[in-house]
Amino acid sequence: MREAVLAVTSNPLQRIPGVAIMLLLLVAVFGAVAPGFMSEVNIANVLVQSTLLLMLSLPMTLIIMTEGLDLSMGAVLTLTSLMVAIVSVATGSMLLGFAAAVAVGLIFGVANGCLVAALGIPPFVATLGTLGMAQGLALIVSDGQSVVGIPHSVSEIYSAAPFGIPVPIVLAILAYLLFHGLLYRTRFGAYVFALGGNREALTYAGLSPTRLLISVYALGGAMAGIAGLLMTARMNAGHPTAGLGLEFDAIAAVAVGGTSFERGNGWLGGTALGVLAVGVLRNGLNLLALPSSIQVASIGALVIIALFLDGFRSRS
Amino acid sequence: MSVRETIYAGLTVLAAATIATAAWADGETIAVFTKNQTNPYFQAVRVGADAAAKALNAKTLHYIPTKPDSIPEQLSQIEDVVVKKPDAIVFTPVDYKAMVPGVEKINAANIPVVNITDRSAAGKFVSFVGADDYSLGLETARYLLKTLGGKGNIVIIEGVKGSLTNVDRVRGFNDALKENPGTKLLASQPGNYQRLQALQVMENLIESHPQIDGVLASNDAMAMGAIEALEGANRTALVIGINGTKEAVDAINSGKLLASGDYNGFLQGCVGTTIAIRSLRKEPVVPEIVLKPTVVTKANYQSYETPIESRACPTWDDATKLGAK
Amino acid sequence: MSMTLPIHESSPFNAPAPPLLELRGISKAFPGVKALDDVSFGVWPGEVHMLLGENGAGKSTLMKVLCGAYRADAGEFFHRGEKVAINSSSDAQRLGIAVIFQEFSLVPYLDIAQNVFLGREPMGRIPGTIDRRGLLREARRVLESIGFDIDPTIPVAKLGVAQQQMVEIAKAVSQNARILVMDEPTAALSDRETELLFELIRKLKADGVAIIYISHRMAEVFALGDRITVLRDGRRVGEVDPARATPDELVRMMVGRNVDMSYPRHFVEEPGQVLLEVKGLSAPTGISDIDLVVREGEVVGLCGLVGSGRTEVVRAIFGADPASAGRIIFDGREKSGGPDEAARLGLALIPESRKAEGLALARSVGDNLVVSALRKLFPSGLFQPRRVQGVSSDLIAKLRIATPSARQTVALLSGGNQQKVVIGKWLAAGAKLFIFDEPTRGIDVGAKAEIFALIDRLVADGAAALMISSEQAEICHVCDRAYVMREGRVAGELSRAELTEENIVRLGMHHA
Amino acid sequence: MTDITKQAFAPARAFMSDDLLQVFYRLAAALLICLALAILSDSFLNLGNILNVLRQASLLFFIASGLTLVVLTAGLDLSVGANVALSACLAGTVIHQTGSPALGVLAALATGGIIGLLNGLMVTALRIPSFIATYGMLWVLNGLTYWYMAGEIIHGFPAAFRQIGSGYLFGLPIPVYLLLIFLSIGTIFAQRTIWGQEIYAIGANPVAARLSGIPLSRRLLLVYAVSGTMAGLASIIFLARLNSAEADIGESLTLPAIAAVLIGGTSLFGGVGTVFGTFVGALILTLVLNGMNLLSVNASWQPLVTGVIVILAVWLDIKARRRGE
Repeated sequence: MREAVLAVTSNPLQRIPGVAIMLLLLVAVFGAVAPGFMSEVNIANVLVQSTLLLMLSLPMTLIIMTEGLDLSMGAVLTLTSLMVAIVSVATGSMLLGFAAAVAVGLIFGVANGCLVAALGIPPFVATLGTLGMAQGLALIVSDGQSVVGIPHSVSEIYSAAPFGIPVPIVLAILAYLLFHGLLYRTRFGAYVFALGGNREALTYAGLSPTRLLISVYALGGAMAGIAGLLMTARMNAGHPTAGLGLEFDAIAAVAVGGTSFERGNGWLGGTALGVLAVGVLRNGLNLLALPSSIQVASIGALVIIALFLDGFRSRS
Repeated sequence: MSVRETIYAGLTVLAAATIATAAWADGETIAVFTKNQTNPYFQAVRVGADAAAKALNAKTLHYIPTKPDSIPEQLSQIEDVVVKKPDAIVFTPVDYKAMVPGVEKINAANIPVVNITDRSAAGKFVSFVGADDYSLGLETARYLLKTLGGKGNIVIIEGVKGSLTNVDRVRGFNDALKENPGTKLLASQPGNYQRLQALQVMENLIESHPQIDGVLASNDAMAMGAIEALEGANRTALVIGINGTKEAVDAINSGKLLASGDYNGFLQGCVGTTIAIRSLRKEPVVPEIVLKPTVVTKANYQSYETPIESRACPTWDDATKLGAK
Repeated sequence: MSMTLPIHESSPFNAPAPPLLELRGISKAFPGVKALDDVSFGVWPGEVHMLLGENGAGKSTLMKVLCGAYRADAGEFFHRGEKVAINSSSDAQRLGIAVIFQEFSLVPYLDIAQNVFLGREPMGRIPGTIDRRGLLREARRVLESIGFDIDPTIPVAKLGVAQQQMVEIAKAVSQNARILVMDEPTAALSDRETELLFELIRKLKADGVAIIYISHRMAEVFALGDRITVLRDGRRVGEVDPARATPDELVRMMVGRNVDMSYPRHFVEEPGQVLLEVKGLSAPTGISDIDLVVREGEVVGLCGLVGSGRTEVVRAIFGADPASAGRIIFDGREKSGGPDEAARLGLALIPESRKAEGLALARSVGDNLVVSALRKLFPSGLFQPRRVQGVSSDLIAKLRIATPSARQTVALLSGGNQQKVVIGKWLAAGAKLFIFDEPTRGIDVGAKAEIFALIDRLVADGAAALMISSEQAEICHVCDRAYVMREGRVAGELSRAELTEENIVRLGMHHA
Repeated sequence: MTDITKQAFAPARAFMSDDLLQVFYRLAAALLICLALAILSDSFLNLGNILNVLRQASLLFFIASGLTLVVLTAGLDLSVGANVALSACLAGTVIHQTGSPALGVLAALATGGIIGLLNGLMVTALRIPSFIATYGMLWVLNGLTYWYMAGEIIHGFPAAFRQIGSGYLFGLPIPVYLLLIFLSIGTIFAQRTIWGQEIYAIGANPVAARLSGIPLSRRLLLVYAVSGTMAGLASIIFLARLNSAEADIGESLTLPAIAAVLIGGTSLFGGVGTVFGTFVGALILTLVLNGMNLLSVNASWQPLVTGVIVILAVWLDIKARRRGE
């Protein structure tokens, strides 16, 4: 580790992360040209639409900080969402459904953790494998059909708005605060930094990297379970493909948010901004009713430009 | 490329966008929801909708998930559209059950909505326009079995498991087979409406079954895939598909494909949009139009050869007569 | 071999008190190697116990055993005379043992305070949370106590090597360690920083801390050591009183044979023509207006404090970092491109960090030896493994690389042999100018002499060498001339006659 | 010390001997699967079916082979599937416009190559992690393809051209010949050229490779360009096999291709793996799907089984290497 490697550049741009620039840019432009973009309802929409992705991106940030990856999240989300539906339909109890979802999520999370930490399988491979398993199970348990007849309590809670703030937004904010506290204010958080930055340090401090790593992935699984409840509530149904591919969106959001894939250099706030940037872009383009193909391409552009800005700044 | 340049780039794109949106100024705006940007069927729906709107001097806005058939995305798009408040909506749910909350949002916003193609499981609609997948499957299968003389070995290539269209079409296929005790169903395998998957499934079935006389595919893409597989193995069998796409019509013309059930996205788009506009203009509408099943065959394919872009929507009177009921 | 000096089996001071920590008959074996074989030694409060030995002598293993990372297969530990067990790092911590490795056990993106107390953070009211205020208070106290004046909220990633080492020591102190184990702590430090470190060590001694200090550098062994234990091939060769030993004796004990310590060098009076000429070279990495010349047959030194820009200069010359201004003329040709051009022209860079920048550790000796010569060996572009076998076995013989075969993974070689592979890589490529960045870092005495003999042979055959070294002794013994860097500039050039450690220090010091 | 051992224990060295051993294990595994299928299904062991498996494996291999090189440099290319789609659609157009298959092939290779080059530039010049850069590219390409195709299908190509996909030569499908050709080219390129060696060196330690005089950026560009071009080639085979081009042709291809590479024993850490291994990986995946079709296993089990195989293969590798040390 030569000093040159560690020295930080004193470029003023450095302090404004690329993702923040992108987000401000998008908000400013859409605010100017997209009718109704700034309306209270629309802002609420953007936030509600972003909750699902945020729920996945928060744990994904921690996992990526450990120089890991979780490709199974989208599929696991799909499966847990189905669990909520199936169990709550069968038992009529939302709580049981929720419990089942979190349980399934945890099982997959722990499985990922064990494959990565205990068996030493590269995270990409391990979670690519569990992705297949979760997807297969989702198709099998649902027999390819969407599951309906969810007890009303589910969607009612979802669409409730205490103090005028929709429940999903409340949950999202809670989740963010929780993760922020967890990462920056607890021992566990410090150890997450260490998992990516220097595992030796943990061993010498008498801590087990293996156990910690497993719990990080488990956390991811649990969040997928919670997100499963949200998704089921949103669709008021369970569907065997609804969440597929979301893991890549989450990874992209984390990367756009300025978390690097090396040495535990992560930024939770950036992730939140990244999620919002994607949400705002989609929403704004919908309001402008641009051809959907433009929307598809511009999402790619957003990812590339944001990362380019970061790299560009860290080099200048 | 500096930050500033990026900003400029962004601005120009969106400036262009606003001009584009400004273009939809007068007349009613109809938001049209379809499942994906890849399937020709929905392209036909969109073209039909545009034609109808143009004829009635209204405007259409198209909303299509960026990930094909994505439920969360269509839900989000509905929420965004509700903000935009178009005059009416023509709606194809990506999933007829999971999209109900979306429909309820539209209803809550009091935007009149016409349901086309897949009948939504719930929600208030001005009208439903669609084809009867069951009878479409039944009729097309009947045509193939009649041509076979009511006997022979048959394989079914199914679409996406659990999708409304597929369930009914396959049910139609099977009932047609039941009517012809002389036939034998060798296998019923999913091709997920995908050409490549259908091709490979067919390749494998060809090997496990030395004699295949008829192939019933839930859509044209899979039918064409099956045909490629058969040709690749120098085997022949009668193949039918469903949707009546341009590709299928050409194949019927060239004798590769026996027939295709006409799902007629163009008409569904036309009539759905027409109804939406009529209801806005307080003109009488019908609560439901289920297109009569028509089978495109060597006998009648000519009328389908005109590319959808240059087809015209039927008059309202003709449209009302299209309904089976 | 014959042991020439008396071995003291007990403390030379015949201390009445039992040792603070004593190891008896410690053994540790790995598949194939007996890393530690019946090693015994003790350390008393307030003394610095030097641990000497070549790479692979078992020093690192011993450290790992001491800190509980490894479990000894056999042997006993005694703490203040009573038998104890060290099976885990927590055991070691309970006994007040703290180890500072060469690769720091610091987390780059945590701040200093959190690193110092990693795993021992003061708890907040809610279980699991960290009492931030308390943490910072404690951290400031500890940093204070070792006289390290820095803001504990700075992330470690922003610190220099020396500062990171201070954090490591703070960590040890915070565990109020009574026994501090240091592995070549001065390896990456400038002389100035080394002095500060020594002061701190003396201070700790005064507080009654026992220090086990691993080193290769004779100078500091004698400057600091109260007692010296020499290891070789996992066995304890003997214990020496520095007052009564000479460097050569120690070397003989370490290596097991007589090694010529007077770096062999056949100086030529008339150097050949100019091979490399650098004019007004500046780079964003913090060097400006560098002028230097290297002639054929010369070994030119590049010295100065760590951070004075030596490495940056050679990287810029080699094209590893872009230059912002200046000209580089090599062999009469203007050079402007990156490392690939440099290699084509006949420059060779033997970087400071072999593992990170010199070798593909996971690949074979053979693969590493030919990697720079691919174009030369296979002009057709077609690659023949057999040819590689031939070429690499020649080099292995020529450089006396100790490896079972060319197929051995480089990672499994000792530091010295890895260094030879890096040099061999450039021999195969037929380089004319060899740029060495700290060529003897982490290499044991025996190998050092071989490396220098090699350099001497190279220049004798008409090549040239530009050598960075923090060990002024090396520069003085090996180089024809030397440039001294200060704050990114060339502070001066020293001819062979002027080339003394004093002059180097004088030129290199900030207040010259 | 510690990181040496880590390095030594993680991705093992790139000796031919070791790689051959790894590949040998895999071939054995493939044969075991064959044996099992031969016992379970009587139709497995007939020539036609074997040829099917090979033909289907070849489609997967063409994409995966280029990807292998990228993974050898410790990179990843998530855009291959989208690349195939766009290349196929453009090539399809060219063939329709000009009627010349040759030009079509050129168009596909060019498109694929350019896309690969852009990926390479993002990774080298912009220093964006390949994983993210190519994911962004994936969206951009999909956007272009959707816009360009507008839900249409390009179909019906000259018989001569379609031979590439479905034709036979001396009783073997033409794709199988192409498979053999590119398998040998790929193997020679990776194992027997200095570029191949340089790629392995870059994968093992990019910094050291650069400081050893290997033109890092240029080689990476080459690797991504090759990967893109192979995707272009694959698109041609698909085009000829399916006799049509549609926007979603590549959607379901990327993850299987990556899986094939991983099952083939190429390490994501870079520097370890072989093109032949990737072929065996593709073969194993295809065998499993083929078997499930022959035994008419519920398609829902396919992703699950694939997942298990991926993990199993890589885990066994790691175990083998640990034992090797």
